[in-house]
Amino acid sequence: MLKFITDEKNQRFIVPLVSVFLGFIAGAIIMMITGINPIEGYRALIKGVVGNPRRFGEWIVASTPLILSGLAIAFGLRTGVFNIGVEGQLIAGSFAAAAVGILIELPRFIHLPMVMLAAAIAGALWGLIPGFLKAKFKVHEVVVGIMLNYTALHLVNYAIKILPGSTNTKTVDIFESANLSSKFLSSITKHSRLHWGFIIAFLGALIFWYIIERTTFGYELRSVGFNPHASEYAGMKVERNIVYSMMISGAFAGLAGAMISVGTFNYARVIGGFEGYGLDGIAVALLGNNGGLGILISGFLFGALKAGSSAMALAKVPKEIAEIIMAFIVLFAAMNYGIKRLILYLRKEEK
Amino acid sequence: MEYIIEMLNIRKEFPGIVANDNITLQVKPGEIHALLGENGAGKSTLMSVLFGLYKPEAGEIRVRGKRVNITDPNVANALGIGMVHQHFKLVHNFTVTENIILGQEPTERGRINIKKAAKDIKKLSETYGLEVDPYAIIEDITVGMQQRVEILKMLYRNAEILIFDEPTAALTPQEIAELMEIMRRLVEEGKSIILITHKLKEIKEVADRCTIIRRGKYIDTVDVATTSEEKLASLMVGREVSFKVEKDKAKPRENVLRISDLVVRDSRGLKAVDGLNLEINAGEILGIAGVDGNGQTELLEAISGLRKVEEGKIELLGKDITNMHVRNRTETGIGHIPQDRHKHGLVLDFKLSENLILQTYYKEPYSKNGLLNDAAINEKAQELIDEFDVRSGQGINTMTRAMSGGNQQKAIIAREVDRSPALLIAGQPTRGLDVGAIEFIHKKLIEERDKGRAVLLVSLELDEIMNVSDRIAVIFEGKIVGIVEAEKATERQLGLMMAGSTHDKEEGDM
Amino acid sequence: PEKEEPKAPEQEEPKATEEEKQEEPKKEATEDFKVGFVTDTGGIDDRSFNQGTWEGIVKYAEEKGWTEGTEYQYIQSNEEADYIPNLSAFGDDNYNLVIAAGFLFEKAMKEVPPQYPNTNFAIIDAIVEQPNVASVTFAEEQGSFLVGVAAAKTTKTKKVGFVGGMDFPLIRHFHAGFAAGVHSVDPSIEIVDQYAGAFDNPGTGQQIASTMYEQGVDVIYHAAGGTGNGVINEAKNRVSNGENVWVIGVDKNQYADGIYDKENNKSVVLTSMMKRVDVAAYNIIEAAQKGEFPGGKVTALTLADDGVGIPKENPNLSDDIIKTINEYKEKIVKGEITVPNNMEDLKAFEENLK
Amino acid sequence: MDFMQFISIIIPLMLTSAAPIISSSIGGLFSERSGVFNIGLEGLMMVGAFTAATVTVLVESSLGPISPWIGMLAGIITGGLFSVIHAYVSINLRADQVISGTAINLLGAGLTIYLCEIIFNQQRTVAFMNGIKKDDIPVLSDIPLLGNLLFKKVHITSYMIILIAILVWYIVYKTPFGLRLRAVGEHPGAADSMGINVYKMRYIGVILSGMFAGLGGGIMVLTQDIQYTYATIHGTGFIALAALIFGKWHPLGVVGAGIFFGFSQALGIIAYQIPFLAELPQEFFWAFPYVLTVIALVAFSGKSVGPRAAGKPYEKGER
Ligand SMILES: Nc1ncnc2c1ncn2[C@@H]1O[C@H](COP(=O)(O)OP(=O)(O)OP(=O)(O)O)[C@@H](O)[C@H]1O
Ligand SMILES: Nc1ncnc2c1ncn2[C@@H]1O[C@H](COP(=O)(O)OP(=O)(O)OP(=O)(O)O)[C@@H](O)[C@H]1O
Ligand SMILES: [Mg+2]
Ligand SMILES: [Mg+2]
Repeated sequence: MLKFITDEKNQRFIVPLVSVFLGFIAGAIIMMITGINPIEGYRALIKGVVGNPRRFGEWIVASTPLILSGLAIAFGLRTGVFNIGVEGQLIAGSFAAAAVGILIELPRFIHLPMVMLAAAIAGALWGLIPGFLKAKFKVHEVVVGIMLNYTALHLVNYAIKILPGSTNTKTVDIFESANLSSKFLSSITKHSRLHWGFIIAFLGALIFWYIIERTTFGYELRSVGFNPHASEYAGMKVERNIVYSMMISGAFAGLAGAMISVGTFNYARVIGGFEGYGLDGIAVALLGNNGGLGILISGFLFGALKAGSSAMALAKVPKEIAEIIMAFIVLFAAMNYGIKRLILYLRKEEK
Repeated sequence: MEYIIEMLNIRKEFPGIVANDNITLQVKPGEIHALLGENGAGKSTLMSVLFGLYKPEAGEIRVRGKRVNITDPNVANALGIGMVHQHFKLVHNFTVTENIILGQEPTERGRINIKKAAKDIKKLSETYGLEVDPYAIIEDITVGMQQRVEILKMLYRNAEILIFDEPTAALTPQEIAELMEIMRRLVEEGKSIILITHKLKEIKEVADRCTIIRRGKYIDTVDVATTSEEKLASLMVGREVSFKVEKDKAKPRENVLRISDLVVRDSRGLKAVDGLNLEINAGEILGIAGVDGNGQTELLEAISGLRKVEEGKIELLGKDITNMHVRNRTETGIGHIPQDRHKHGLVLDFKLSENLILQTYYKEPYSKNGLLNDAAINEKAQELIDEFDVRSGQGINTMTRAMSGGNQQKAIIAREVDRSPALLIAGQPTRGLDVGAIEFIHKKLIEERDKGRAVLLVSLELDEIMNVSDRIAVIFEGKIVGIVEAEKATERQLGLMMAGSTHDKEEGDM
Repeated sequence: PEKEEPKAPEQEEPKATEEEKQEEPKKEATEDFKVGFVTDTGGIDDRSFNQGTWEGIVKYAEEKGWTEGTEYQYIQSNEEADYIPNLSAFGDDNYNLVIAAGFLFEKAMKEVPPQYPNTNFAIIDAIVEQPNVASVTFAEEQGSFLVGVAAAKTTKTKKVGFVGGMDFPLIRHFHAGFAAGVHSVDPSIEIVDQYAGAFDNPGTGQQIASTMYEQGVDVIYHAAGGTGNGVINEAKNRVSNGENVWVIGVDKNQYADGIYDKENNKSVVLTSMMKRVDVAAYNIIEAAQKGEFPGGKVTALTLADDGVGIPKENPNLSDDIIKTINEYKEKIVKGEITVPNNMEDLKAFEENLK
Repeated sequence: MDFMQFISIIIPLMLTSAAPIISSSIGGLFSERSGVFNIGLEGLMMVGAFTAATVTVLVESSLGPISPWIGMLAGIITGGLFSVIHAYVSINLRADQVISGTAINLLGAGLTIYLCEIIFNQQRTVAFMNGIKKDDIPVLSDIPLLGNLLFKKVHITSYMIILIAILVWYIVYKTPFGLRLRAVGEHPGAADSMGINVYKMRYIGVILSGMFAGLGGGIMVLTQDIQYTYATIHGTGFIALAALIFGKWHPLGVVGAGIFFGFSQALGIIAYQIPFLAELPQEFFWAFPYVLTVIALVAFSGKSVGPRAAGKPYEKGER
């Protein structure tokens, strides 16, 4: 066991695992300090995630957008842009999916792909702005991203209201043919909202891995991300690739948005402020080591914390504990050098 | 006091490697003591130990006969030890003065007294003949001037023992000569100098004694005056080396590159290349000699497509490539060993195999239908590292960042040469490399010539230009001021041309 | 109304109106009756309807000697996406009654109850037609009318303000009722209105309030949750600079939030438009336990049954003003005045005033 | 609304919302100038705001009107203490600074509300009575015209922070500390070889950033709110980050950027009171400050490069 942990080859996933473990320990300590029994707290969490089939379904529902927003952040990080604008792209995608789901009715097998495409395109277009400004005017993508998040929030709130049939708070329901929901999935999970979106999240992770690792295009994007000068020297179109990176990242974010509007809710809502999927995506991407598989796993982990936090609250643990545990996991993941040193130390002891 | 510095039986390990293994170095006061060794021999490490950047595992250090414990650069400073690092440690957007006073700022009621500092520095620079503008920003001044700033940093701290780590690697011949002069003056003023270099000629020129290390081990300490260059070289590498670049006479054929009336602006918008004309033929090496900053960089960038051409025309194999995209030029037949291998030559965070296809990744067989073909890529990479003797920890899977400079350069050359481009551009291909690596690279350039390629070589090292080229074009202020047959060229003649006198005038002078 | 915010010390005791008559003996045969409450993202101390509802539940539970966690319980929603799973969680645990407050639950209340036919559900602020769902609404416009009267009688500048949180139909109830009340007293009073776009942005609330006060408004009615905190804050600022300005609170008695001089218990809050969600919650539980659960029905709480109104104590209102308010209240209760609850009806109403 | 009235309304609003942005942005400046990214400003502001509000509530019954200042001081201190986490993780453990900052944001949001529940048994602090009030600035407000426009009924904290920014400019550009700080952020290797303790400078930079972000949070809650809630800071830390970049990592640039944000936000509010503009959907006004910022960024584009070594952990002996 110790050998397995200290083996150099396994560090890539041992470090995140150790982070997760330490994160939960830290959460337990905080609970204890504040007079809460952590065992009760975690029992409630587990029950809240897999206590019954419905909760299991809701866990997956909660994880789906997190995975996709994690992929969005990671795609940027892998290709040299920090797409902090995921939140806004997600809002844009969420709206576009709903709009296409409301304005037209088509057979499901055409409609649903169209809805997803619309979400991806909307996210990509909203990502194009910071990408283009960075490439063309050297404007920092982080500032533009933050600004466009707010812009998306307000403009989408407006756009929702002018869709036919909308009230001031939400749109009408999306046509059956455009939503991801499934009687079958819902019934096997005892009426959870489980929808087909998780397939899209899995596909997303696969496509992410494929583009980044397997394609020539991905090679170019990574090259530009690591070293734009060398990429220019090698004949790549650096500026265009920056724009592509942001757009693909935005497309993932847009899909994450679709999961919320045409998956979880079946309509688009006016929201008063950010729901934080973009920032959660940073945590998911970072814990997942910016890799497709890693993000899937960390997305489900953070999804569990989110889905289970209400159940913890029922057990009288302030629900913020979930956020605190998330924070610690991310913090420990950031400390990977420290964790590696710890492992190195273990290895020495072993000898 | 016989020795001002004694490093006795120093041992320094890095994970997996013993960089210094029982090394002893004894420096006499008032001497220039050379430290000679191949790339990676452990010279910089030894000096970092002396300067307090590394803590040795074993051994002792004595300064002026007293045993000392140099825990950090402050201690070294206090002992009067100063170091000019191999890679300058200058803050690019600070002024000369700010860089020099950093850490020992003269203040007046809590505020830096920059005027006083600048005046002190001006005075100091006059004393030692190190001309600098105290208010110039580092990124705006030449490498030679940056080096003077580095030296002034030491002098400002009253260093007695000065360490120069490969100070000439980036200097022009004139600057090197100046530096040698400065070192002599410093010694006259009572300073002691440790000089690290690969260049035997420089050692012969200024050093009194020389300590040689090889692969982390102490080899010998010799008197320079009584030791030949050949002897030094063989001590350093452990075998005989030849200095002569073996080559047959060039057999130039058809024209490959033709540049007419080229005008290119530099990053500040000034005309760096200004009405330049040049032709290169297949089967010859054309060397461009010149003092740094006379438009060499801009010329290479214009030819390779990294910089916009303002006016004029560049033709490759008869095709106008003046406004062509980099990719198309590469495909038309340009190979380019860039001057700055870290900035342009490599993606340091890629694996070696990935860097070896940087120019061809999109072509079959490396890419099929938009997908990378790992098998083909790895096969090619393996073939190249075998052929070019690229050494690294994990072969083709090594992260390029973790490779030594010499091997990184070999990888670039492997990649560029392998495509058999009609024109091979080589920008300072041997900068900072040791004799072994230099020998290898020169051989490769000549091989390419013999295969019928046109080779354009830019180097700040006159020796290299004279040894490798067939024809030498001298660049001055963005123009070619003369072209001479390498065989007939003399250093003096080239030096004069580099300083701006034209061919004719120079003939007259003679 | 809506989401969020304020906090603050002692609030008035939630009063269940009619119930006082029938004090029931403690620990009476409850045979396993369980009540669950799902909050929106504001939580049970939002100083608004979540808190009010919970207080009603707690009051009932205390009278019965129930313990939290066994007989009654709440879950807080992290985000809107949690509403359905949280309602379902109580359904799964076979709760007898599940309550949620806020019109944002409308959709979830349509979807969840059919899956739990043995559980009764109650929604406050929205109408859901399901056999096992009871809906409770409030005539916010009526209460707002009364504070409009208070504002009109108080303003010296003939300019009053309305700050809404988000522009939702529900908030328009407050808006329209307030305007109707103001203009019923004096049609020449100018009403400046603005929506903040959020229920949780005190900074914006403060800026809007500042802009309004600067233009001569001297009474602002806010229906903006936490954003209203900024309005109150701005008023405190101005009062301590010697200006004479007021805020009208919402949902609960916000007097305490506006205190700027504790010694003399002086507050910038003129009065508040209270919405007795506590009463609604209390009554629903009682009915459900008695087997009289109004499933499929809508209970509309109005001025008549004190579902909305102003606090009992109004230190900042003169007896004269309170008298006028009570006169209007009478008229509304009797049906002599029909208070508009949207902008169109308001227009018609104001036409009539001329 | 005539022009003068417009100006006299917008200036105090602008100054009030600019103050927390400038303060936190200056915090970010110290951190990034020392070579450590700090996207955790938002979380640090939350910590500062929470502490400021809590302490104000706890001491105001005994200390009265000076309690917000005590609260603010407490906010500065806890902001500084909290940032030690970021410093340790990113300096000693050489963590990815973006990850560490993200963790700080999550932790700040979670922990403050969690503590509210523990201390106040609700998800927000109790409301304080003594926030920082708008006031006339003595002497200056008597200047004819200008005094009326600029110094009447403003939060003193706004001017305080502008003065501090000028002081910071002096420190960063005129003192040995500043020179060393900037050197460490540009080229830690150079600073190290000159005997400057890189780790120490970076610790100072990060802790100062925590203190200034804590101050920003304190100012925000004490001038704009009546208690701390999860929504008190709603994104201001990120705006501060944007202001830092927009202000090109220069203290005075940051003041300009902060005032610009404050101005455009206030403009979005006031525009609605201007009759012909009021016809437009309100959402346009809310989006307006952000769109304006993007436009300004493009208009003033050009190279806006931060400290060269920012984001990179420093290892001794690295080349
Ligand atoms: N920071 C380090 N970590 C690990 N190994 C190192 C480090 N620095 C140097 N080494 C190892 O120590 C050996 C000696 O390196 P050093 O830089 O001292 O060589 P050098 O003689 O100065 O070479 P050059 O002529 O290229 O400057 C190298 O081969 C390298 O393997
Ligand atoms: N910081 C470091 N960490 C780990 N290994 C290092 C480090 N620095 C250098 N090395 C190792 O030291 C070896 C030699 O490095 P070095 O930079 O001295 O190369 P070199 O041959 O001297 O080339 P050049 O003089 O052209 O830079 C490399 O193989 C590299 O793996
Ligand atoms: Mg080297
Ligand atoms: Mg070296």
